Amino acid sequence: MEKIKSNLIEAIKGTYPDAREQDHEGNRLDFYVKKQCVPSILNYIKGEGYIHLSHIAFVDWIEEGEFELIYIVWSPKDKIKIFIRARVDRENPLMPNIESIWRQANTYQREAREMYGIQFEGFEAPNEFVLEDWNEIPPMRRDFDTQAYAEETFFHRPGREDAMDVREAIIERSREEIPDFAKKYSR
Amino acid sequence: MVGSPVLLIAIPLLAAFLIPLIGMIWKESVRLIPGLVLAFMLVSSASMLLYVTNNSTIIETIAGWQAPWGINLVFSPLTGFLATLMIFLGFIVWLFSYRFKRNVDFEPAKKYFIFLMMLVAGAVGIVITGDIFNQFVFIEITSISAYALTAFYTGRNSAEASFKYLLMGSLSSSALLIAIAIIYSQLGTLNMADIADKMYLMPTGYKITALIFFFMGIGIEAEIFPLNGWAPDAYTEAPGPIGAAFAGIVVKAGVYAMIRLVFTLFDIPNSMQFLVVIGLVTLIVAETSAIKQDKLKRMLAYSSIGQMGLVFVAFGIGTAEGVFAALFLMLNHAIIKPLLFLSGSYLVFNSKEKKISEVNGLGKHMPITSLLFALGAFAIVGLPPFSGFWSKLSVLTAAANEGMILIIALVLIVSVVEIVYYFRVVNRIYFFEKSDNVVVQKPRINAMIAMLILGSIILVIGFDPDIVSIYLHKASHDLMNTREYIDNVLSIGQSLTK
Amino acid sequence: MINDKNSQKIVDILQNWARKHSLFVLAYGTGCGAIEIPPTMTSRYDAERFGIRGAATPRQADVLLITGYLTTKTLKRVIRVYEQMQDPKYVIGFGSCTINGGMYYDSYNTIKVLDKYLPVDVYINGCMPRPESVISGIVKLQSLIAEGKANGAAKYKENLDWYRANQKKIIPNWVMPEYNW
Amino acid sequence: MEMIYLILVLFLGGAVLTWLLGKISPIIRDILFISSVIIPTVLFFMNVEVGHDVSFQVLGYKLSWGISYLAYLFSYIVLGLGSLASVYAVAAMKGKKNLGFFYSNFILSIMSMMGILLSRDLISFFIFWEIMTWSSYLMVVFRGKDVQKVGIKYFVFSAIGAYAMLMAIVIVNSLTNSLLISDLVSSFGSFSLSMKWLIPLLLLIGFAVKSAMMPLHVWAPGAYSNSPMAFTSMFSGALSKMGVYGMIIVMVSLVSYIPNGFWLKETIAWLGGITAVGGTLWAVAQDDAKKLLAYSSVAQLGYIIVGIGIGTPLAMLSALFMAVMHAIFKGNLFLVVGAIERQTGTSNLTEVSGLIRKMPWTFISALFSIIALAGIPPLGGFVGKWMLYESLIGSNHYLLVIVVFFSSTAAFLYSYKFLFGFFLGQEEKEWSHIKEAPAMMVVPMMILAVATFVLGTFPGLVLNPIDNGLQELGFASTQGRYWEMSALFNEWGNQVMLQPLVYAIIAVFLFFAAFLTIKGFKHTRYVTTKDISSSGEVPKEHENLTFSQNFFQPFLRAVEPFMKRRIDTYYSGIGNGLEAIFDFTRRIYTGNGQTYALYAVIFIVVLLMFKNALFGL
Amino acid sequence: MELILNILGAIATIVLAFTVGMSYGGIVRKITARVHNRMGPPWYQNFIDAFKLAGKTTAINHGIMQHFGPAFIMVSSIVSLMIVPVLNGGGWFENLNFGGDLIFLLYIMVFGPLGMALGAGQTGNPNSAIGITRGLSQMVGFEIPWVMALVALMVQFDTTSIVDIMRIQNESGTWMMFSSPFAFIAAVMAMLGMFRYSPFDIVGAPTELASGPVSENGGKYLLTMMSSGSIFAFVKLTLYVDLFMGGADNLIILVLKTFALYMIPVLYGIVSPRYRTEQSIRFFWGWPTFFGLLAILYAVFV
Repeated sequence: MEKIKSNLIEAIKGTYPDAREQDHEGNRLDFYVKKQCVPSILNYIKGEGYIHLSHIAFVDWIEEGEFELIYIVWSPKDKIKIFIRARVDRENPLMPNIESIWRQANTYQREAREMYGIQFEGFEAPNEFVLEDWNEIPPMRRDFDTQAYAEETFFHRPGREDAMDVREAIIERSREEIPDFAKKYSR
Repeated sequence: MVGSPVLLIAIPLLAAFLIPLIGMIWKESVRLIPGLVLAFMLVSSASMLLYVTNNSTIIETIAGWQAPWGINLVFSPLTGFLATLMIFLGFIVWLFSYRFKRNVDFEPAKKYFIFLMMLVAGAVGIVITGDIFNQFVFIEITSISAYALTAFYTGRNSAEASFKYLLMGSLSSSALLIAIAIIYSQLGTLNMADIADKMYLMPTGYKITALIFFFMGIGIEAEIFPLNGWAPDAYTEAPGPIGAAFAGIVVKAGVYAMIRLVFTLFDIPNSMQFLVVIGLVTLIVAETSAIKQDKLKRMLAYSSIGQMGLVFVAFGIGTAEGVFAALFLMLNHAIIKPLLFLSGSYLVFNSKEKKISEVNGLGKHMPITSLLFALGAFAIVGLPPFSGFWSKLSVLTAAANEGMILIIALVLIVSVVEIVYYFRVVNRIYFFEKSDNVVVQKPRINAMIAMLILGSIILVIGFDPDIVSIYLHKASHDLMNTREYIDNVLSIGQSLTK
Repeated sequence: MINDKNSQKIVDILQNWARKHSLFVLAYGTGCGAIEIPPTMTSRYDAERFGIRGAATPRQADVLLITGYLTTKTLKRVIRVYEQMQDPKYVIGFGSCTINGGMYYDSYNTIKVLDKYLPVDVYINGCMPRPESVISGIVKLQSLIAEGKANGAAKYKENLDWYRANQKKIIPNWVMPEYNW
Repeated sequence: MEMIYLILVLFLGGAVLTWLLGKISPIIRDILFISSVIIPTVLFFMNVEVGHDVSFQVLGYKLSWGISYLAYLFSYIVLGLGSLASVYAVAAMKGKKNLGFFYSNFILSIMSMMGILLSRDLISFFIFWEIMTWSSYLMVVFRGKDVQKVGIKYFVFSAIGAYAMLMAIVIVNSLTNSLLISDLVSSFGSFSLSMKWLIPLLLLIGFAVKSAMMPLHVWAPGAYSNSPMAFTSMFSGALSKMGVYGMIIVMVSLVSYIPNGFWLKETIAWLGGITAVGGTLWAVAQDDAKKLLAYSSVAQLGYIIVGIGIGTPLAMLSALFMAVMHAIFKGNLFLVVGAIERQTGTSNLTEVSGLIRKMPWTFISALFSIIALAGIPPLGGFVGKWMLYESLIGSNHYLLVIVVFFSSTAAFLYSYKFLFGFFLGQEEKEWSHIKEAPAMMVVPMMILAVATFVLGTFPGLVLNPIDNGLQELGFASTQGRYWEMSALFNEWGNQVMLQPLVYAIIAVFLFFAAFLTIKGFKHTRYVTTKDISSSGEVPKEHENLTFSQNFFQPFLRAVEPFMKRRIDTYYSGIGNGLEAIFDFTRRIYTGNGQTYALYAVIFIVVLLMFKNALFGL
Repeated sequence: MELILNILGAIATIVLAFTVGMSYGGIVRKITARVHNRMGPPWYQNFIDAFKLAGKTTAINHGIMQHFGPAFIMVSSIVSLMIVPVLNGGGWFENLNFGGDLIFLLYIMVFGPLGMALGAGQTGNPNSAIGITRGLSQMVGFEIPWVMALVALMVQFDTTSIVDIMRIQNESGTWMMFSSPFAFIAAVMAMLGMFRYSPFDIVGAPTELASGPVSENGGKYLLTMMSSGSIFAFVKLTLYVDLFMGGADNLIILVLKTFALYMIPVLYGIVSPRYRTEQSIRFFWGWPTFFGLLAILYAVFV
């Protein structure tokens, strides 16, 4: 397995010098790449036997002003998962379209478009995916205040006012370092 | 005496020689004179036919030499019928080709009509002559004019077709000469009636050899398989009306010569079976070849050959009914096939290739011509109530009465093939879209009249076949009755020599 | 005689009794509560002994059982299903999500209070309620029916404008046939 | 002038005049068309009597025209359906091109069918048969679609059949020296054994082609669906019955006298059964209504052939009754398809849907016809089916009854597909502009629909003339034994009393219709077909939720083994093989003069070599 | 007078059929529940359901065919009830027997499905149409062995009349299920499909098709269909009893016999999963048809 991994790293780094790999324990291997390289790398590793696109995950790095897209690809032959990580500018989130490589990418890309507002080049799909009649900013962006929105939009049954915020207490108890930005969102 | 058979040969030949002379004075006359001549001949021939139907056969001797020494002309119900038919077709062809295509100019028209006259004269001669060598001469006249007419559209293909025809024709002539020589050497006579009278004197071997050479010689003219190689090319390359003339005139003359030999001259019973077999083979080969053709006229040519095969089958049945059916077939074929050729030549008028696919969708642009073609197609495949049906029915009835069930089956199966290729064309005419590069040519009025005459005859015979059946019955009776023919011809001579 | 008030009352009592004992339930499995319905219906808890029976379509159903949180998207369908049911009809809200949003109280796309949008006859609380509580909720509904108090449908008809306004507030793109009973 | 001549001349003259004068103005053309169908029809029914023959000579053959009881029965079909279809055609074909041609062909085919029925001799029978063939052929290719394939296929099969018939005719002529049908029948017993087999077989081939019997049916689906619907109504309703007519005469008058002829009858009956099953299965698989009805026609004709093949009086009754019924309901159904195609522009069941509220009258007539087709009481189709089953059981054809029943049950599938595809299902915006067909089209359809009902209650109306025809063929009278005006009996005397049943059906229906209507009338509401319980989803205007693709897929999967082999492919294989052979014969003519000369030389050499064998004395 | 009596008798028959059919429905639910180790509803649950459906105050339809569809179904079940003799030897409930025969019965029995199909078709609900296609396909499946069994009976006794068959059984003293056993087997196997209990209930599979053909029907429409179904169940059972079990001399015997017969599809259904349409068609064209053939051969040669 290690041999396969190192071969793969070598091959990818040979073609894309600015790709950065991060080897994990077990069967996982990460690559940090430029967003332009994503289709060609995916194409390449698909040819190497990584035929299964498990998922495309999205992270909103609001502090860095970037979205991260993680293409998780799996090879049933080598039993290795490869994470291809690419970043895109948050203000103008335009990614290459990989629908031609995996058709199921369509669904993930629709999700990204709706939930994060990430656009894909030449991507055609019906507009609505999960949300109906959504007029706000994409709800999965971290600058969307869901509680405020819910309070404003929906009726609330009185009686929850006395519910205590137990977050501080939990933090106290677990003695865990919580970063500032996370305090607002994690419970 | 209502007229003289000799005029039927002499006048067209004379006209053929006079046309260029008079043409120098008045150019239009090269077109008019043949028409007048043919009209006169038609009237004369028809009146003679009426006469012989009701009275006795007209036999005319040439230059006072009586049969069996001299040449004599026999205008019997059979020969008269065929002669009248040929002259009628000659007239129709003339009417149609009055200013057809290249006939507009003086020089081509002159040649065209000279050879047409000679063709008619030769064909009529073949039919009404009573002398076997004379018949040979007329066959040569017909053939030569046919070669010339085949090559009328000067060009590589026409010349090639004409040459093929010439090649086969020369084979035919030599075979005929050999056959005539054998007969003359054995019997010392050239008069048909006399030959028939004395045939029993001839040794069997000579007889059969002579017959075989006759088959070869006349078979080429009569388009029997496998001697008909010239026919498709000649039909295709000759002008449309000439194709009609071939189908209606030349071939009929050949068939006549053949059956006269088989029925009257020779007394070989197996020759009937031979006719049936050769006719069937011709029919099957020709009709099956026709189905895959892509040129219209070529297809019609094969169909024409096939019909001749059917005629031979009908003659080969050997009964009066069979002969009646065969004559009926010849009549219908002589009406319908010219109609198909004439209308077909307008359907593919402006095309170079004369492809079947070029008739697509013409039904809308030239309705009457297309309708006539369709009528011809319906009639020739034998759909009632058109004339072709009655002749096919007669053939089948005659065959059935002789118990030839297999032959009936074969003929009918072949008819299905015939239906397929004719209907494919008719469908193309009516139900396909016309391609833009096909230029439509409206028929001239004279051509239209010619075609309408033929079309109306088809309908008339179709609805009331009895108006022709009397002549056909007389003619078949005439052919079957060899003794009467011999007596008729020879009795005059005998009575005078006494 | 037939039309007088007392005989009508008798008919009402009879009909209510029949309605009570023959509840065709359309379980609209919106959330995690859907998994509680099979045990309710099958051998262990056997809701059929109360005459409760699953209905496959709203046309045949008497009771609409909303089993869990409702996203705005689902709410639109639920309203549609409710309006397709034939009178008399009842709604059971199932689980705390329908009551006050439950754990989704701050979600951007689930409604928190069902009875603002549909006339709920009986709420069953719990997260999730077990089959016992489901059955007890249904029995409560039965007793309401027998008393003639389960008149959510009538309320809905009376206050249609109010309900519509609430519904349209969160479903801006309102394309539905008219509800004109 | 003899009335028979006058009728035929009127038809023929009408055909010619309609074509020629039709060029002047459409109104004249339409009037001429309708009158030249209706006037001879009226004259026929008023003046022509059974048993009055006229005869004349053509070409030495004695031809004779007149009408028999059996033919009179079929003339009801031809002229009745013909008049209705012609009225329909005027409205349906309005604005189409080449109408003069269409109309005159229409008249010609009616004329030819009447001619067939009037012929008392084989030659005029054949002549009219061929006129019928080519006039219907011209109708098949009228729209210019699939001409070379469908049209030629139709004509080739017809020609094969017709020529088989012609062969039989000339053989009969040679044997009996007469072409009268009566002479054939009377002298058939004296024929030799081989002729006794050959002649009926050849005739049957001819008739089997027209009545689309397996394996000669392959032309039918294409031809039926390709001609204009106004004519297909005649084509399937009346024209195919000419095959049935001929087949009845042959089976009863000839085949019965063949020693061991029952084998032929059994074979015909089984072929009919197989035809019924095959036609039904293929009809189920069709998506185009015309094709569906075409295959269904094949199947229905299969039942009729079964009846004819069995040949007992009850079976003949059923065959003839079904022939009449088939003319009525299938004629009507084709008219319905024509109306729908005219209004919507398509006849594809997967495209059109929900026309019931747009074209209610068309729907009602289609409903009646479909119920009759499926053989469900109380409409007329049931009577024929019932008699068929009873005759099959009564004559010990137990397996055949299963085969027929299977086909008849499977017919429900395509019946429903037809109704559902056009009229039921979602009402689409695409078809919201559709209007009911004009009255001239609806009235003939409704008349036919009412006829199915009347004949279902009082089958005696048709069974009476059938009985006359059967007596003419030599059967004993069946009235009172197998049927009364409104009752049916089988061989064992069991009965179906139609009248009380029909009244009971109507009474129950009315009662519950009233119950459903009155109960909660105020609270019963009509909702559109978009308002359906599809998981709470509201279908959008343009969304078509109608289920019409692969409609009977599970069923077709179950019967797949039966449908793997198609006779059609065998025929086209034969056709292609023949064309290849023909291509070979074409190559004999090489176009090379030397080859031809060589042929000539070979010819003479061979003849000379074998001269003694050939011509030896 | 006689007519009025007849009509009254007919109404009595209908009421009887309705009662018995409904009770059977309830009892089947009870039995199913007991097999599932449940209490189950009371046996009269179906009457409550019917009464409740009658009490539904609103109803919708999608057009005239859906409105009259239940009436068509009722026609089918009531007219076939009129034809099937309820008891031996005439007397009670004579109705229309015998104005029709077995073949008429076969055909009038499909009148209902057709009306159902039309009504369901007009709703525009794709589930209904799918259910209908499945139902019709399955009908083609089970009609074959069923007709074979009937043909065997008709052949064996030279009659198509149910009354005659009953009379013959009474005269000979043996039931048809013993004297022509193969026909009985084929008929019973066909009956499995006829009652549409599982494994042949794909037609209205609730979770898959949302109850299929009836998915748009509620209130009075569902009531009519349900009553019709109950009557029809009674008709079928009575027919089987008449044909194979010698009929019944009085109502109690009738109820016993029909109930015993009814248990066959019910019990088979309770323990069976569901067939797909083509599987069920193949099932019916397998062993049942084989037994049907045997029955015909038996009838012809024995």
